[in-house]
Amino acid sequence: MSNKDVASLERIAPELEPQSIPTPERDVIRFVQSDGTLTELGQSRGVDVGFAQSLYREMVLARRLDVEALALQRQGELNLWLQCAGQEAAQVGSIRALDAADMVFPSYREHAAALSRGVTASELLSPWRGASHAGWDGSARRFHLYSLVLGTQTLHATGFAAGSRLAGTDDIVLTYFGDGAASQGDVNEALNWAAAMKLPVVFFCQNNQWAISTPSSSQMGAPLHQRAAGFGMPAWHVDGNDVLAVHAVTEAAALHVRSGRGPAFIEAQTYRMAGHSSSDDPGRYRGADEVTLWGGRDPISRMAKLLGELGTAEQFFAGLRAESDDFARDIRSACLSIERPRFEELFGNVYAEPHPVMERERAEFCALTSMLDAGV
Amino acid sequence: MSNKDVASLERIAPELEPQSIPTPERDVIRFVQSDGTLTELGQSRGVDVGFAQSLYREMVLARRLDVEALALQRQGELNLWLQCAGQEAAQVGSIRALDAADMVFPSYREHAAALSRGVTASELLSPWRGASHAGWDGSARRFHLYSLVLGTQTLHATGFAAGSRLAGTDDIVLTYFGDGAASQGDVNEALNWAAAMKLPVVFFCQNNQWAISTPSSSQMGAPLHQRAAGFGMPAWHVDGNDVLAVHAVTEAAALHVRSGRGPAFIEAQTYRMAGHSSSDDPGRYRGADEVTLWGGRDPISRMAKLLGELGTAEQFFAGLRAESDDFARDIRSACLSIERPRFEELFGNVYAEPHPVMERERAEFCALTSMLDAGV
Amino acid sequence: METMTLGGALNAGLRRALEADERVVLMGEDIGRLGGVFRVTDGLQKQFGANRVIDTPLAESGIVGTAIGLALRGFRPVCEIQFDGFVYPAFDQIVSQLAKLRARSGGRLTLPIVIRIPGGGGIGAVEHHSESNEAYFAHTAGLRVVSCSNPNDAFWMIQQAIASEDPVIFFEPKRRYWDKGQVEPHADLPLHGSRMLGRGDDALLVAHGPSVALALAAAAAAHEDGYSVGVLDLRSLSPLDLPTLLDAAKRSGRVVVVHEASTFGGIGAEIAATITEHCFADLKSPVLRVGGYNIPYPPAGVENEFLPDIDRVLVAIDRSLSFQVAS
Amino acid sequence: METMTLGGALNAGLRRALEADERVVLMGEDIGRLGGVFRVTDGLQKQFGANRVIDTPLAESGIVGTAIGLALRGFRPVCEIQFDGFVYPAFDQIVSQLAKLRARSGGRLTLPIVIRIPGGGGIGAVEHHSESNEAYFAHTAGLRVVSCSNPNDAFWMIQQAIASEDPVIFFEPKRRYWDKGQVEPHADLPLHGSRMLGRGDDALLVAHGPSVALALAAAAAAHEDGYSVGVLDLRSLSPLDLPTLLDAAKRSGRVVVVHEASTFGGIGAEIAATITEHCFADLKSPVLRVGGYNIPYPPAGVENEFLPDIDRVLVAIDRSLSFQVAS
Ligand SMILES: Cc1ncc(C[n+]2csc(CCOP(=O)(O)OP(=O)(O)O)c2C)c(N)n1
Ligand SMILES: Cc1ncc(C[n+]2csc(CCOP(=O)(O)OP(=O)(O)O)c2C)c(N)n1
Ligand SMILES: [Mg+2]
Ligand SMILES: [Mg+2]
Repeated sequence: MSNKDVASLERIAPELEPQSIPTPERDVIRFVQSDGTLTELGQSRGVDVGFAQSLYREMVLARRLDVEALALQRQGELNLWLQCAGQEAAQVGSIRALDAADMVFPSYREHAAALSRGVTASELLSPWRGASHAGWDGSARRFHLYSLVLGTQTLHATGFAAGSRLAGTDDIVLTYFGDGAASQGDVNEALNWAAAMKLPVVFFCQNNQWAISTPSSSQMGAPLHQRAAGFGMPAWHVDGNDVLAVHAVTEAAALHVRSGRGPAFIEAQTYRMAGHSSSDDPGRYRGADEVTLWGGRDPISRMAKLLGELGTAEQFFAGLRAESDDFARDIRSACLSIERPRFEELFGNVYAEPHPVMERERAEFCALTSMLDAGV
Repeated sequence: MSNKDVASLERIAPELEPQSIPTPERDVIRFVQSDGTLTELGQSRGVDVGFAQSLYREMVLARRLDVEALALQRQGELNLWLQCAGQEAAQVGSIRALDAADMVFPSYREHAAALSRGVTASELLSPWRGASHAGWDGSARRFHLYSLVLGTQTLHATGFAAGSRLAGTDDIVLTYFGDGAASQGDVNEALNWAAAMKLPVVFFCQNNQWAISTPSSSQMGAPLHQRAAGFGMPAWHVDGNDVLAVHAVTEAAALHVRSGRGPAFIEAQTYRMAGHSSSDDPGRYRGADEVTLWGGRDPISRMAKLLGELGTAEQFFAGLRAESDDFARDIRSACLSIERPRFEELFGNVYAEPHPVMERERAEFCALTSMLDAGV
Repeated sequence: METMTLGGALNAGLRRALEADERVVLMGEDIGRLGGVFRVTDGLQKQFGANRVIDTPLAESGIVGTAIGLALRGFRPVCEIQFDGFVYPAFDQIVSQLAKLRARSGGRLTLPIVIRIPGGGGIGAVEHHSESNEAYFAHTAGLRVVSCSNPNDAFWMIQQAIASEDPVIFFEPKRRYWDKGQVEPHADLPLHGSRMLGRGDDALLVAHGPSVALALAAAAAAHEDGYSVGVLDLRSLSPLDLPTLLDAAKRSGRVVVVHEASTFGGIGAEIAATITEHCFADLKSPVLRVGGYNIPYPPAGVENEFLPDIDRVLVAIDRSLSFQVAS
Repeated sequence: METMTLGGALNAGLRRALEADERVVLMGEDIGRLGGVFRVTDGLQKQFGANRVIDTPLAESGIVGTAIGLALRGFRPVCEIQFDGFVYPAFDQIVSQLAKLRARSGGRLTLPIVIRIPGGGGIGAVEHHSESNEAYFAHTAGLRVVSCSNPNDAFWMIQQAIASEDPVIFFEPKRRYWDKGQVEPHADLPLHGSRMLGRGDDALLVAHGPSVALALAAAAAAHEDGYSVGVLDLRSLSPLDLPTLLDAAKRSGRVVVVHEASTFGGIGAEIAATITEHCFADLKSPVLRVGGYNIPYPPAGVENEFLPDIDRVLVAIDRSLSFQVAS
């Protein structure tokens, strides 16, 4: 008996229909359309042009970083690069909605967010040049190290938020993760934990449609914003390529979270315009049509159009181009001057307190090095 | 600034309210009330008395097993016992809704379900007497071993269901787990995996209100049936102490699942009437009131009343009492005749193919034993 | 000086740590209202409140992962894993996150987290409740791993572990929770020091946690046969206290390592390899290992056949003493 | 006889296994359409369909957990873990479920599952992509652990692993994926046999996977200095091929174990302890170990300082050869 036959044989009695069923995906919140025109909602909210320009500026610089870093990788100056092109609005819009004291736990593709938090190009490129595992001081930047083991950072964020609550401060935590990472046990444990304990965490998922070669559609059985609500937190579904909408939605979520009502979730629809990494060949698994389609939804050009429409002077754009070119030069020279660590120093970075194995091995390493250097 | 102040300062703009929000818990589906009277829904469905009697019988026998096993533990004949008293309706009602060919992946408290699948008392008590890790042949009984590492079995169930689909058969899989286990990453990975792949699994959660000393209310931020729907599967919320409702709901879920429409979820509200295990002292964490309240909702006495009301002869009850007494005697003698395995046999149970370490160590063990026996 | 059970000493040590530093928080499943399934945290939630003795959701990865977040926020979390066999769901958070975060951050971050694990068998438990998994953690750079064997060490070592700025995996010998002993007014060893018991002119037994009592019993039996057998209570499994270990090994020249974990790839292998590397010339016989057999922990009814016992230890001492190079 | 890269040999071996037995299914992240990040499964989904070469959700515990379910339903799953550092989220399913299920079932259940892990460093990767975690699995009773070092072994061992009725953890030396070599028409060793390369009259190097090529280079260099140094390619880490290993150790009397993992508690400790226990009288010097230092894997820019290299191996051979009992 095939499945079809079974289905046609019997129906669930109407009074026994399931009480809780998957609801359809909600429309995204959008202020600015792909062509740069405002939606009705966008019109009703109005645009603070100066502020919009500052968001636009950060997106443009982040895109430039991405372009330069890829070039550096192609020239052999970086071992690897993970591009964030296409996701600038999701990142800049969200991180700019936080207070400076709020802590951020990123995944590994949050370069635009990192720049916004003051992480320098040199710090950002350092791991990809093989010079460190994390180039920046996470506490000072209020921007934790990148986490490559997918989803693990969402639990760290949850614990950090628990600490803030215990300490009685009103800072909140935002954590970034991808559509693929959402399948990991850790992310779901974090959602449940934060909801059960009503902790001040904003879970920000950049659904960029792909986890390497796996499309979001085969990664999950329901839209992520719906899953989050099922764990007991409100969820927003936003056009992740609309920096103004992302900013507004993140502000709303942060407000909810800061007011002690527990965590919140944002699913931002965006697109990984490049391959997964500089080693990836996306042509193997996705079509040009899709890439073109999303190219038309680019977060940066849409803002350029809107800003032009709203009367931004060409001078502003020209100034930004110049700044961006300077930035490109800085990136390149910053990259080339990143220094490899001295290996013997690493022994001192493992433990905070003295450790005999570290001391012994450092001594052995140094002795060996001098011996070999001496040509013995 | 305290959280309260923040809350009163600003409100989220109405147009930016979250689009997906936790919905309130749905009322449970119930046919039979605690006092044995039928609900409206129960009346409209009608009762097949013979069938109801057979469910009742299994519940009574399961309860008797629980009582006898606890006594055996108290007498030192079992090392430990985990009581299922109070959860008989949830288990018998659900397992009886499956086809014989459907596979079941239990947690560790599913004694009533196990009996229904033909697991014998001797097989069931064996692990608690320290004689085995699993007393029964899971494939033959279509009832897999108990899984003590919480939630792990839900992934095994999901994989088994994937296999059935690959093989093209129309059997389905049901897996039991608790309210506490639902916090584990594995359970959530299983829910997502099964939903993403539309696999024929019924996820059956016995929410018995407690995970050892942790109440369900602090385990999660939203009712479990709602979480499941958020993963993309329909969910039922049923009075787990109403065997007829549980049966009907599981039948509906099984029908959904068998028809190829993907997984389904059932949250059965029930109660762990005893401590977590024979070593637990529930008086440390829960009040007598609650226990009394749920005592009044006992699944067995409610059915006894209903059956009496529907004209079941006293003869039926007397016969069942006699059967139950016989069963008690069988349980006791079965328990006492469970044999410890011979340790040297265990070396042969680890690998399916020859393994030199096993062979060497078995030989060493046997040599040592003979040496010591010889008093050398 | 007070007499306590090992479990009671841990309880008292945790209380002292909570009193001494308000950044210390305990977290785990059922540790609050219930006081833990072994009552090690009994009464602590009542005394310090639910914010410092936290009943968590049932998720081990969550426990360790959120503890990391708490530590980054300035707290000093002490996590309880309910039983040894339930630590594996947290393995990634322990091995890839907790152990590596300081090194990954270039030495910037400090993770003062203790993970308490009631380990070992011998209590007639059901499966997954009797494992000895110290070797996994000892092989992981970035962790410190210790194991206490008696009330005095339990009391002092738990406080030292909590005071440590580094992550510490803290094994408690669950079958010794009810053993009584005296707790001294001062700690006489640092956290990572080993303790030599007896002289060991003829042979040395190396043990930790639950196996120390067994080693002492075997040493006493050997003494009756006229042999001087010393016992080294390792206390620290990573790092090893090499000076003490190698000294003792050299003096004895014959060494038997005892632990409950399966021998293949167990901590005994590291100890044997290290002793041999450093004391080759002083060894009169190869270092032997007595441990659990290389099978998954068996049903409780036959766990005594699985676990090292005095007979197996004495046979190993015998083999070591009677070892002849020519044989 | 055909020349293949190691990655290509694995691909060919997997194809043969899929052809030979329709119960074989491959599963993992990005193994289908993409063909895996290392292209080891390239073209297989196209040939065998998406039901036999399955792109899974991004969840390692889910991959191993569902593979167990598939095996219980009669399939023979071959799981790919994308990189060594991502196996830890699946640790519970591997160590507590996969390894133990047969023993737990009293020998009733059979779990013919292979878990492929591209292991080791040396490719300039970012963190978590260069780990050598074989010791965790080798210490786990119920698993078999193997490691291939060349195209021929890769081709044959993957097929033997899939044909095995037991769970096999299969390490692939990722930095050798592009190495070329000849694939013979027949397997000349069983899955758990070790391979002796050269004679080793003076010393023996024991290695596996990515370190075999290094050991061979060191042996060649030693040869130029007039020493006969043999290389034992372990191939199987659990169980060890003791007859071959002990034979070789006895012949040489001097042994150096080389692996990329940190030495403390690594598989080298087990090998050293075992050799010493069985060959004590034949050893002219203690077994030495050359491995990764006992720190988390460093940034790629300095990984060559971390990893064993020919200098460190030669220094160890030297130490072994010049060892004097009196020194
Ligand atoms: C636990 C774990 N498994 C596998 C990987 C390998 N991996 C790196 S990125 C990636 C895809 C992640 O997709 P998503 O979460 O959507 O983030 P995106 O790359 O799209 O930003 C995978 C599979 C990993 N880093 N961690
Ligand atoms: C992974 C894991 N962590 C901890 C435990 C210890 N433990 C056994 S039962 C239990 C409570 C389980 O609660 P629930 O899932 O609601 O099932 P119930 O006991 O109520 O049937 C705990 C914490 C375990 N068995 N497995
Ligand atoms: Mg993605
Ligand atoms: Mg429960």
